[in-house]
Amino acid sequence: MPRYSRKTDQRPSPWESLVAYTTLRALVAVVGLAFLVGCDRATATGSGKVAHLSMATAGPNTLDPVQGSTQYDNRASIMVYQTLLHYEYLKRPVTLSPLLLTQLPTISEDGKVYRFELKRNVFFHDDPCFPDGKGRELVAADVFYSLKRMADESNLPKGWWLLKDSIEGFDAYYEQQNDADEFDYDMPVAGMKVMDDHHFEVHLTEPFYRFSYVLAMFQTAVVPREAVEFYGKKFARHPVGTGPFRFKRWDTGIQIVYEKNPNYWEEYYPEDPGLEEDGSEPYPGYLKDKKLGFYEDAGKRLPLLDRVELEFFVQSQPKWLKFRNRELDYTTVPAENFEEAYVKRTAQVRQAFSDEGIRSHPEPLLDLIYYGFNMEDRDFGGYDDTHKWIRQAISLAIDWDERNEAFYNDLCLIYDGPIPAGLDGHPDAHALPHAYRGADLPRARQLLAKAGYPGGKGLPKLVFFTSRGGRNAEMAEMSKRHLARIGVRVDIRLVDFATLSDALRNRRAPFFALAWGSDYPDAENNLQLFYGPYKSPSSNSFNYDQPEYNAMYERIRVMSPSPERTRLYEQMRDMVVEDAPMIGSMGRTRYYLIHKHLKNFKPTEAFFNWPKYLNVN
Amino acid sequence: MPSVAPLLEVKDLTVGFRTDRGDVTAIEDVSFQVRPGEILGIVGESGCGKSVTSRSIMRLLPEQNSFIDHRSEILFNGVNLAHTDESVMRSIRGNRIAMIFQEPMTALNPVFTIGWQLDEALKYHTPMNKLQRREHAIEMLRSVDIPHPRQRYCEYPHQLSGGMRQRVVIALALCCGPELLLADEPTTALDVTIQAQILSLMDELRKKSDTAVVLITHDLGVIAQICDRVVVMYAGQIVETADVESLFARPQHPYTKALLESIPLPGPAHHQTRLPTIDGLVPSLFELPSGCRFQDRCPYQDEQCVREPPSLSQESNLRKVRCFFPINES
Amino acid sequence: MWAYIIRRVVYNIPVFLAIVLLVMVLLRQQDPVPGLLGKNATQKEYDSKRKELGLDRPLMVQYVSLLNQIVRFDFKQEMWTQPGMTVGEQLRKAIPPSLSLTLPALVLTSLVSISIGLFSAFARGRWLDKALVFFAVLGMSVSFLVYIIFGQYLGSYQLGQLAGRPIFAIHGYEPGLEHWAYYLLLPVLISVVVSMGYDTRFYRAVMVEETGRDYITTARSKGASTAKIMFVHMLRNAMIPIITRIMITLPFLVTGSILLETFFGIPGMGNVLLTAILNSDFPVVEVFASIFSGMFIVSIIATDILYAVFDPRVRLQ
Amino acid sequence: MISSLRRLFESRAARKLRRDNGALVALLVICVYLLVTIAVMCNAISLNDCSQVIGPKSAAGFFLKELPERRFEIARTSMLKPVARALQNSDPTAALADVKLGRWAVADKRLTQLQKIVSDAIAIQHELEKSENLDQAPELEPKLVEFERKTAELIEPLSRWDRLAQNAAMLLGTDAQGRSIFFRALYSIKVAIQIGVVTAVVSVLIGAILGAAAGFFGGWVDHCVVWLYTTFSSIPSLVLLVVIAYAFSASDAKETLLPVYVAFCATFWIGTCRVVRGETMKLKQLEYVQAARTAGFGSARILFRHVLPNTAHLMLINFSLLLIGAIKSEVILSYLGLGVQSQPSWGIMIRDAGNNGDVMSGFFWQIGAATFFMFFLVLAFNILSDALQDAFDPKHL
Amino acid sequence: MPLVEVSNLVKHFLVRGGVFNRVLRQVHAVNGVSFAIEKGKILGVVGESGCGKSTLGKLIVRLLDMTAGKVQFRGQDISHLSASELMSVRRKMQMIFQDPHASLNPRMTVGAAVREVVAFHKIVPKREIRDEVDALFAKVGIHTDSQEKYPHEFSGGQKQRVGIARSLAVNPEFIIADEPVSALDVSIQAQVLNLLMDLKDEFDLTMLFISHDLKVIDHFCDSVLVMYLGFVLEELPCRDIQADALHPYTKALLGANPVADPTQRHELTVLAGEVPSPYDLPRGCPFAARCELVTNQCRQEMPPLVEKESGHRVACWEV
Repeated sequence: MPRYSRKTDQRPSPWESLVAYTTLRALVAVVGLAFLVGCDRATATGSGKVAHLSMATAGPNTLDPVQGSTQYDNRASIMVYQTLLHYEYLKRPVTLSPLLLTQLPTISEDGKVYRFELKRNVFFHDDPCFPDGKGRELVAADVFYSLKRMADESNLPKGWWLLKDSIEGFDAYYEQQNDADEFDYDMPVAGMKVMDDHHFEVHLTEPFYRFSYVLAMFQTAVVPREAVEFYGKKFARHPVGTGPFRFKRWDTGIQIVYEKNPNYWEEYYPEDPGLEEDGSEPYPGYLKDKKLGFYEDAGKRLPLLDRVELEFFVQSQPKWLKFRNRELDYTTVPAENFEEAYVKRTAQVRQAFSDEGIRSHPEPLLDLIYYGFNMEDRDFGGYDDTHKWIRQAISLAIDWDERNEAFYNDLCLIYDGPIPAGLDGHPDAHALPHAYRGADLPRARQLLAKAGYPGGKGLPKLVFFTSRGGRNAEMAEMSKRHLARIGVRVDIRLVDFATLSDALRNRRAPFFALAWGSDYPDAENNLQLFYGPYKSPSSNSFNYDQPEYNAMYERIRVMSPSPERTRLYEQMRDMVVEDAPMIGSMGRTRYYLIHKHLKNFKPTEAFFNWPKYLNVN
Repeated sequence: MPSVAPLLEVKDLTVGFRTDRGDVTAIEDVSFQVRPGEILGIVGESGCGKSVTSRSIMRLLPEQNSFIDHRSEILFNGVNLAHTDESVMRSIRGNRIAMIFQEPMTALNPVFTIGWQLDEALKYHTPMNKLQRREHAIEMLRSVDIPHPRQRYCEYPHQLSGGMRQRVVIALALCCGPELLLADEPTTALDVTIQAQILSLMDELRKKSDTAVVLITHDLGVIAQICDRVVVMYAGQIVETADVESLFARPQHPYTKALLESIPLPGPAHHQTRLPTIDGLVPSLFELPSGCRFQDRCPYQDEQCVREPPSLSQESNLRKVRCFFPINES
Repeated sequence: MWAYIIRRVVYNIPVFLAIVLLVMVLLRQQDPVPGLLGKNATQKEYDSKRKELGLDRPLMVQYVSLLNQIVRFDFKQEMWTQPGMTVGEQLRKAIPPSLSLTLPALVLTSLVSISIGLFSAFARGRWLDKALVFFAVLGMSVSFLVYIIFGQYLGSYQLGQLAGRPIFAIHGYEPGLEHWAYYLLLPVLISVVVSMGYDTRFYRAVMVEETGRDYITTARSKGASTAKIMFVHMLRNAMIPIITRIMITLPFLVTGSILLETFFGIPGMGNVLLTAILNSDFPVVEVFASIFSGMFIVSIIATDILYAVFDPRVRLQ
Repeated sequence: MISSLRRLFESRAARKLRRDNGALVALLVICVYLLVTIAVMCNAISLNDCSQVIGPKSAAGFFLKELPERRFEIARTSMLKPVARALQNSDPTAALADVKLGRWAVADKRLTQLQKIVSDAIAIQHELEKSENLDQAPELEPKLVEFERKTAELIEPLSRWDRLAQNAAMLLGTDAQGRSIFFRALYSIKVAIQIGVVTAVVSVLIGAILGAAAGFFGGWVDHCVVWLYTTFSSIPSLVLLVVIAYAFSASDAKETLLPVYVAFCATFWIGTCRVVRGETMKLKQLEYVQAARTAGFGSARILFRHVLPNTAHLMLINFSLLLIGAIKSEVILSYLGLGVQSQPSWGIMIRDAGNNGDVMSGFFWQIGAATFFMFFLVLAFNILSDALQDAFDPKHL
Repeated sequence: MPLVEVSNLVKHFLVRGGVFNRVLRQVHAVNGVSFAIEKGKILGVVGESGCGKSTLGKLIVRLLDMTAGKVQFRGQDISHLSASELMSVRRKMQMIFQDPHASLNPRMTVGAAVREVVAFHKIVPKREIRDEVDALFAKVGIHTDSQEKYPHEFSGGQKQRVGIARSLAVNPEFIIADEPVSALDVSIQAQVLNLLMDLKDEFDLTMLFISHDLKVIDHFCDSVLVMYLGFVLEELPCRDIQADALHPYTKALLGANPVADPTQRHELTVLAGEVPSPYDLPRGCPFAARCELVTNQCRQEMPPLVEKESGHRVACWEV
């Protein structure tokens, strides 16, 4: 066998080179490219005035006003739609003013007939649902059409309760049409009268004062019938309204983008009212507003922005980080980040933040955070003394101050009864003399002993329903600890919101944690929570049913603000405090941090159509 | 034997392993020579260190847990392979020294064709171009009696039978024309009929190309069939070395003798008779006795055997035995 | 081969049916309607909603109708929590972000961990190997969550502060290649870091298995260099388990990384799915589960086919 | 089984394991964790200890010095305010008895004395409160110290034992509610080990029995088992976990760990089943199984005496891998709110830390404690399972 | 009456595939094997790997189910006995396996392994089990003290002894030894062969001895069955195989076997070609393709197994 001359150099095989070199090259390329692109991105932003707003949710459920119920639905749809009335932007306390109307509705003497005049030259957005794609003018029929949609069950309306029992013939219409094969919108309703395209009347069954507030609620926003019929079910994701912004796109789970409506009717930024003749402020906080430059854009045509990006956040950390990176124009301060931005004790924004030009704005909410009992529960419900004492004892054991401190940086307002600060009937004093505000353990123990359960012995476990999410679990644990101090044992049921609703609806939850945000700035909205006929599955989750209370509620419902009404409010409040179907209460103050470049932002959660007033540099 | 210069000279090869029970010496002071064209048989029972010997020559033992004693020498054409560079080893492996393994079923890479695997070896060691390599590889396949070599060239190992695969392994070993072939139990896994094929093939190749062969086996029949000289190993040591005729005719070490006797012999005379056996067990490498390693099993065991280890006698260059009392019968 | 594929598909039909049923039964342990209706719903509304969603029908009827939809690829069912949006639209929207997160992550993880695994296996027993294995184990011992929380804090926030401008997005997503790195590179890197430990160990084990094979000794005795043995002989053989692992992971690309997506606000499948489960949006979960299991079955069959491609010993029958 | 374990202990694998220093350290660490678990089970740290407020909120660990603003806050809110409030109660004596902070209690003084201290302290407090930010007012330091001293007078000095216990509880700081991070992290060990052990044992047993049956009997049994595990593995495990946990959230069992167990076992048995099935198919071919069959043994006997014990090493390795899996998955599930309820666990601690923005505000104690406690346990098991794999690998020297 | 009589034993393994898992093809492992073993005799079976010799052994003890044919044990047809009926037969038929390492349960001490069998079959009363097992261990030459050791603590030869002890524990009459010494070193092989020889006499055993090594068969057995591709090609008594063998394949096997004596070196017989695939058997003699004496008839027709003289049967047209 021949031998061959030996070879020393070794060339790599194709396979080898393929693996060894491509791997490396690909890796370098991927990472390199990524960094390159990543660095370029920061400069690539669109032109025009853009506001970056945020919401702490994965997104609204719907943009159809009648289907909406949450604050998020409200905020997202009110960009596009408009209501007949709205609240004056800068004025406090909030005051109703006409939006789509030329003036506030004129109300007849008996308070039952409302007359309206619509603004002219208000056009719907240009949209393919209209002939030629040009938005048509808003007419009176649209208003009634929109109200009737709230009665149509096939729309899954969330706000029927707002109109129930109030407009003449509307309840009968509701029954009749929902039982019929098809919902007939053309069928007239006795209480809804169209005079001409711009004039109409509503006849109420009783002089409900809250009716005006309802007309400022987003559920009653005016929608064009063409769009509803054109888009069908898709209408919930294709809003067409009269608002200052048009819906551009919805990236599910990320953001909704709105752009300026070029055909927006002539609406102007509020004029500077100037000081009163006596040198006093026209409204509290006027001088501050002035100082913050809120009147610099006075008289300018709205909206001031070209685009609004409403971004969604489920986790609070990214939202906060984005604000810090100036990728969001403002943020509400998560309780957990409060100390980072504020000196906790004084609630003053820290130097580093104010140096950046970040402005802080505390905004008290019409907020009611409470624990509730099911008054029909065998062990903890009932109106007899024993059960009342048990509830009062439990109420006395709960230490709201500690909760406030641990979870809310001591920034909440603790008050007695269901009426939040800023509304008639809110107790002025630190505590009502007869309140059962915790923590007063000696008294709690006494009451418990009086009820026959000294030291909690023999008392069944209190099953406590609270929804998962946020820091509810921790709060529940804290309350459990509080109650353990007087010997009341607690069984925490940490459930998702659906299960909680279900438990409340079926009156299965003996004890629960809930919160109520006022739909409109009137304590009537809070007091209806205890009205007997509204028992579960309606809003009265307590199933509180006291004839005396019910009678008073029926009275205040049709009263306009007056000292007499306030007195009644107070009586009702005190009844609730004494019977203790509810343990409470706490009202939050929302802290806003606002970047310097965001102009005209006066945070509020009473209404949400303020993005049209915003401006950026 | 003509006194040609040895091709391979192993001197005092001592190899150890690091194990979880501590270091252990697998082979100790193994010395032998191989001349060109010669077949040296290394015989012994399992665990005696014969495979370690061949793998040390090729330096194929895992470096992390084995070590070659620094005094050991493996002189191949004068180069000491025991402590040479890995790069030098690479140019020698497969080129001047080639190896055949026991398991033809697993020794070939299953995902490459026969041709690719032959080609690879040629590519490393010869300056031939692609076409030449292919032709040469096919020629090699033919020379190991593989039918339809052109077709086989493109096939994968699993498409071949065991005997055929072993022939491919041999072709792989021989394709660069090595001077020394290490065959580590090349026929153990094969049936007798295939063993016969492989043995005659090796014999033929040796005659044709004057390649020296170190044949490792436990089968004395195979040794008797083709070897020139024999090294008998026991428990990591060489106990006897001799040319094949004299070893079989006059074994001097008691172990060699017993080993030879324990093979069943053909013919009616031996039918169903009791076989002579070696009692006891091979000592564990971890618990080697202090004296002669065979002492426990040896019928001739003496005090001296227990006391001191016997060294390999130097009766002649061709005949060595590690025993105080070598058997001397004719 | 076609016979083989068809047989495998036929065999997997019961698997598919079981998955759909399993998901259905599990989901129906909870009544989603109260959650969907909100606080002031009446019993009447409740009943009509149940009826509308078809939840009043017997389970088997619901099952058959669901299967019917799946078989007909009819994903025009409306989502329960997002009126006006069909399940199909939701899925179509969610797939691209998921893929653009998980595909690069998979590629990068595989490349990095295969290389490390290869080197580690080859340096087996030496300090380099020990260090690599130790780091892999170390990395695996920290919770995914901690990686995400700190990854986001350090990677997008602190790094952005340091650089004076955002390098990685904290949250959110925009389609398009030019935005990819900004939004997705950080999650991808976190995902690589998290899964690298597992993969490296797996690939190392595969490679170690291969280093012990006889053909490696043969290759060495042929005079092949270490690099040759690693990259040519071993890698090619190790391709089989590597491919299996990668193929099996492929369908999971669509699920994406649920936690990463929710944390970084990437509207991918994982995000959608998790939200759907938590909000009792049954159609989304059911359709998703069936699509996913279908893909899983396909990928298993595809793995077998690739097997045959990479391993000449394997013949499909 | 006992002999099988003994065999395991005396095996080559165990010998290899005993020589593996890393594995030994890992075992030691695991033993420490187990001891803690036992201690917790013996009520050394009760659920009560974990839910009790033991100190000021969000206190830093290792007794690190806080900033003045925080010190002021602590002095004011943790004792002064509650005492002041109690003194205003209609029954001040009873109310004062309720004022407790961990082991601290109100000093045994006359009401008037206390009243005096309180009003003195409040006077200093008012002076201090004039400063906008105490952190930037070093000149007020002496006042602050005085304030702290004054408020400390309200407190009964602790006995030596109580001080020790208090210090231990405060070792890693407190969470936003003032609960001991150290105790919670320790208690979480029990929860983690409990979840880990229960799910790993159950999953390994289910997996091994099904796998062995499938591998051994083949045919329809095999088809069914393979079908079952293909089904379960075709759903991404996290999704399955979430769906199962979701399904349970409607039931009354959610208070217990049962939902977690079920969710984990449903996904975890698959891996064991797969490897045991493969191994059984291999073992079935082995001659000793055939020998058992020629000896006339029944299938059950062969399966349980001859086949299953020989997969013990696989079960052991799987056990330790599943344990890790369970501990890590628990964290994720708890983070999503679907895992452990009503007792502390590392997942809950990380969730709380995340929700509290601890990371953002640079308060790493809670997340750090959970991470580190978990890290060492998981690391130990990781190293151990690595060592086990090596030890049982016949090819490994 | 022969103790064991096998007639026309056939085993086909089925290879399934396709959409409906049809039988795609069959592996013809054993094709019509017939033989009989008289009590007290040792029948060897020799052949190359894959010739079906191990399958044959497993078919006889019913470890595998036969496709066709009959196995009679003491005149009783055991081919279709149910599992419970098989029990009593199993006691009388035992098997010794090739791989001493794999044939013992690594998780059981060797003593336990043997005791388990004794206890299971209730060979002796419970009290006497230990003595019985001690005696067995003594017989196979394993120190009684070693009973509590695990298999890995023994060498291959010892393990094989334990295996033998376990088979003997049920007092069998018939033993199938499937390559019992192939995995052992030469010196150990001799020990085990001697042991088997002793035990055979002591227990009056009948044996089927399977091996690929003609040397061992020749030495140990009374007669031998030469198998090729599942067929028996020749059965001959083991007095002097070298001289007696008639079939060309048997001769080839003998010729390929190197002799352990360098003075008797001969040119080894090298068979050309390969064993045909067991998937599709050739029509004629299975050895035809490699046979030097092949004729057309060989290729067309399988030669019958013809008795040439008492106990010597050959299947070849040319003999």
